[in-house]
Amino acid sequence: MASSSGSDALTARVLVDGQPLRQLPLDLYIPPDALSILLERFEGPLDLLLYLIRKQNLDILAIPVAEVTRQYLTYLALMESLKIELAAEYLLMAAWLAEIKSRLLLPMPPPENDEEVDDPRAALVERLLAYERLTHAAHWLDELPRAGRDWFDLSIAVDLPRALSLPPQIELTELLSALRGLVRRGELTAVHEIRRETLSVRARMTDILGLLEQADGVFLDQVYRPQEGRGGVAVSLVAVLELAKSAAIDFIQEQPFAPVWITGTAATDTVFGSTAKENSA
Amino acid sequence: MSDQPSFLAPAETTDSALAALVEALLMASDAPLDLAALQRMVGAETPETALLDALRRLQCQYDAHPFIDLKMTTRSGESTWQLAANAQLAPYIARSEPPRAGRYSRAVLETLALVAWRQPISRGEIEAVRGVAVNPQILRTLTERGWIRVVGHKDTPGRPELLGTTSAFLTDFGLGSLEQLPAFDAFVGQGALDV
Amino acid sequence: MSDQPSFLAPAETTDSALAALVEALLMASDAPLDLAALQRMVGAETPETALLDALRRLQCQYDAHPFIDLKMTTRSGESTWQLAANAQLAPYIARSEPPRAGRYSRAVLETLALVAWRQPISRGEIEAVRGVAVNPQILRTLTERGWIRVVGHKDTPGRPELLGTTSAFLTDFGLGSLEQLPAFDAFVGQGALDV
Repeated sequence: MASSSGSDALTARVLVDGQPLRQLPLDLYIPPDALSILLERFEGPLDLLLYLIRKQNLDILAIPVAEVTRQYLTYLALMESLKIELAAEYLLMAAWLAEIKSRLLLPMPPPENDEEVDDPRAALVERLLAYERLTHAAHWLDELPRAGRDWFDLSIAVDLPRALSLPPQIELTELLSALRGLVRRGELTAVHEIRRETLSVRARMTDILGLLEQADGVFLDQVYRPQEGRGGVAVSLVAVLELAKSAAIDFIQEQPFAPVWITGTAATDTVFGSTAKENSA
Repeated sequence: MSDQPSFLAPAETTDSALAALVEALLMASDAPLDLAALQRMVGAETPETALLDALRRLQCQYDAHPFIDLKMTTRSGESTWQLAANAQLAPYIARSEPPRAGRYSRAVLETLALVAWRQPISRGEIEAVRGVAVNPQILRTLTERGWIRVVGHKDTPGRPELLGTTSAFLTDFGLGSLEQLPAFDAFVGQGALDV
Repeated sequence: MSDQPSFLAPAETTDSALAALVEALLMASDAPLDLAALQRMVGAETPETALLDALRRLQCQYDAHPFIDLKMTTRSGESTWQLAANAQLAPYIARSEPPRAGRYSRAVLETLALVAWRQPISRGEIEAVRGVAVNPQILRTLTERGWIRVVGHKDTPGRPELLGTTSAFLTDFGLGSLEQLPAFDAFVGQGALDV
């Protein structure tokens, strides 16, 4: 594992109020040269904790929580004395360590039945191991020969007619985000009536208009799909009423109780005209 | 000649290595390079004359290449060099897999989303929700893409067109039917939009 | 030999012309090409064996080039070819203007690794493993580099974005597919921890 962190070139160069810090706390278990790593390199509390454990060759699976907690708090105190703004994550970790430590100090209740006694350190170990795997994975990735660092894309200028470019592709999720954006802006301007409809009514409205596109008109009962049962009939009926309300269809009934004939309100040739145009495009 | 190989060979090697370096740099660069840029990369100890020799060498090499030219462009007294495909390559390039054009604008995405979830919808209704006029180009784009179509007309003044999605829309988005569009529940309660 | 020049010469010419054509197509293309793509451009009448011969010819030619390699990568069982400058060019490229990004911070690499191994992954999940908030700049860097992208949304409140890697990620790291990444769990115990 070649080091990318350059730990060989560590020199503690820490300034406090513009003055080099010469006197480090004497009881600090951590070598002072680690201080500069601390300041620049740690990626967060897990990283720091892992460092503390690895520095002492401690078995991560059997963390001596009391010792680690002590060192961790020392580090935090040092960071504080150096006026480094402590991120909430570090304090959270300190609290967690303290909690584990206190739970370990409490007498264990005798295990009931054959229940496994759950070690308060288990969750911490799990997170530390997951993070350690990640550091290895990241390192492995960084060692791969990479475009732009270890090899370079070559190209020649191509100022020639290529095949016509294909239109962009969209994912459904992009459409959803677009709707979300609309909603967000809608909240700001909030001028629209709020109303929610099930999509199936909307889908059915389009289906019905599609039927009318293929014929001059259809009988109302052709719109229903018996296999959909009562719910389907209701959806179709609501769709028909919605279309009528928005003046997109007309009803014709020759005489009372005769079948109801539905027609599109647009001259059919207009509709077909636009369809033909669409197809030729 | 046999008594001079040690003089000729290294010079030969160096020259061709420099030409190879210049070649690789030209190809690795996205834009044409001028002498100053080449010199910065190759190293200041390499004189411009050596670079010009290398370029001349490459010139000869690519003169013999049926599809790639070394192009020199002089702009306001400054020459730049670039390796470029020539017209002989055009018929082959034309058969390449067509590249995808960039992305659709937010306006296009929003319009398509409204047509999909709120169909049949008129242009006026789209404008009411989006708060801006619908650019006819947007509808043309979506129609030409085969995703939306006129499904009817409203019987109100102007007989506005009602827009809906096509079966190609369903196919392209991997949907079996319109009912498979994801539910919109996430937006209920946030209200303010009729979707 | 002198009675056969008309047979030898054209064959020779055709072979080297085909190699030059393949060379130009590889250079003109933005991405590695497989045999099918080459054949589509060169023409179906050219058998795959001839293309493979041409590639072998190019291989020899570029084996002698100090800065450029013909790289073959196997992608989901399919071989792809690409002309690329090798690490010998790196010190020269490093002096180019504007400088190219070569190194990335541990934060960037760890985030990329999580997206690569654990995709689709949300920002919250990245933060949970790394133990720190994700700096938006990191995601921007990786997105602009073309290595990660939003692949969907999680169906939880706020509909957080789910991130995944792109095909450019595979190409740039010389991976044929995501399956070539070692198992994530295999990483424990690989040498001392490097901090």
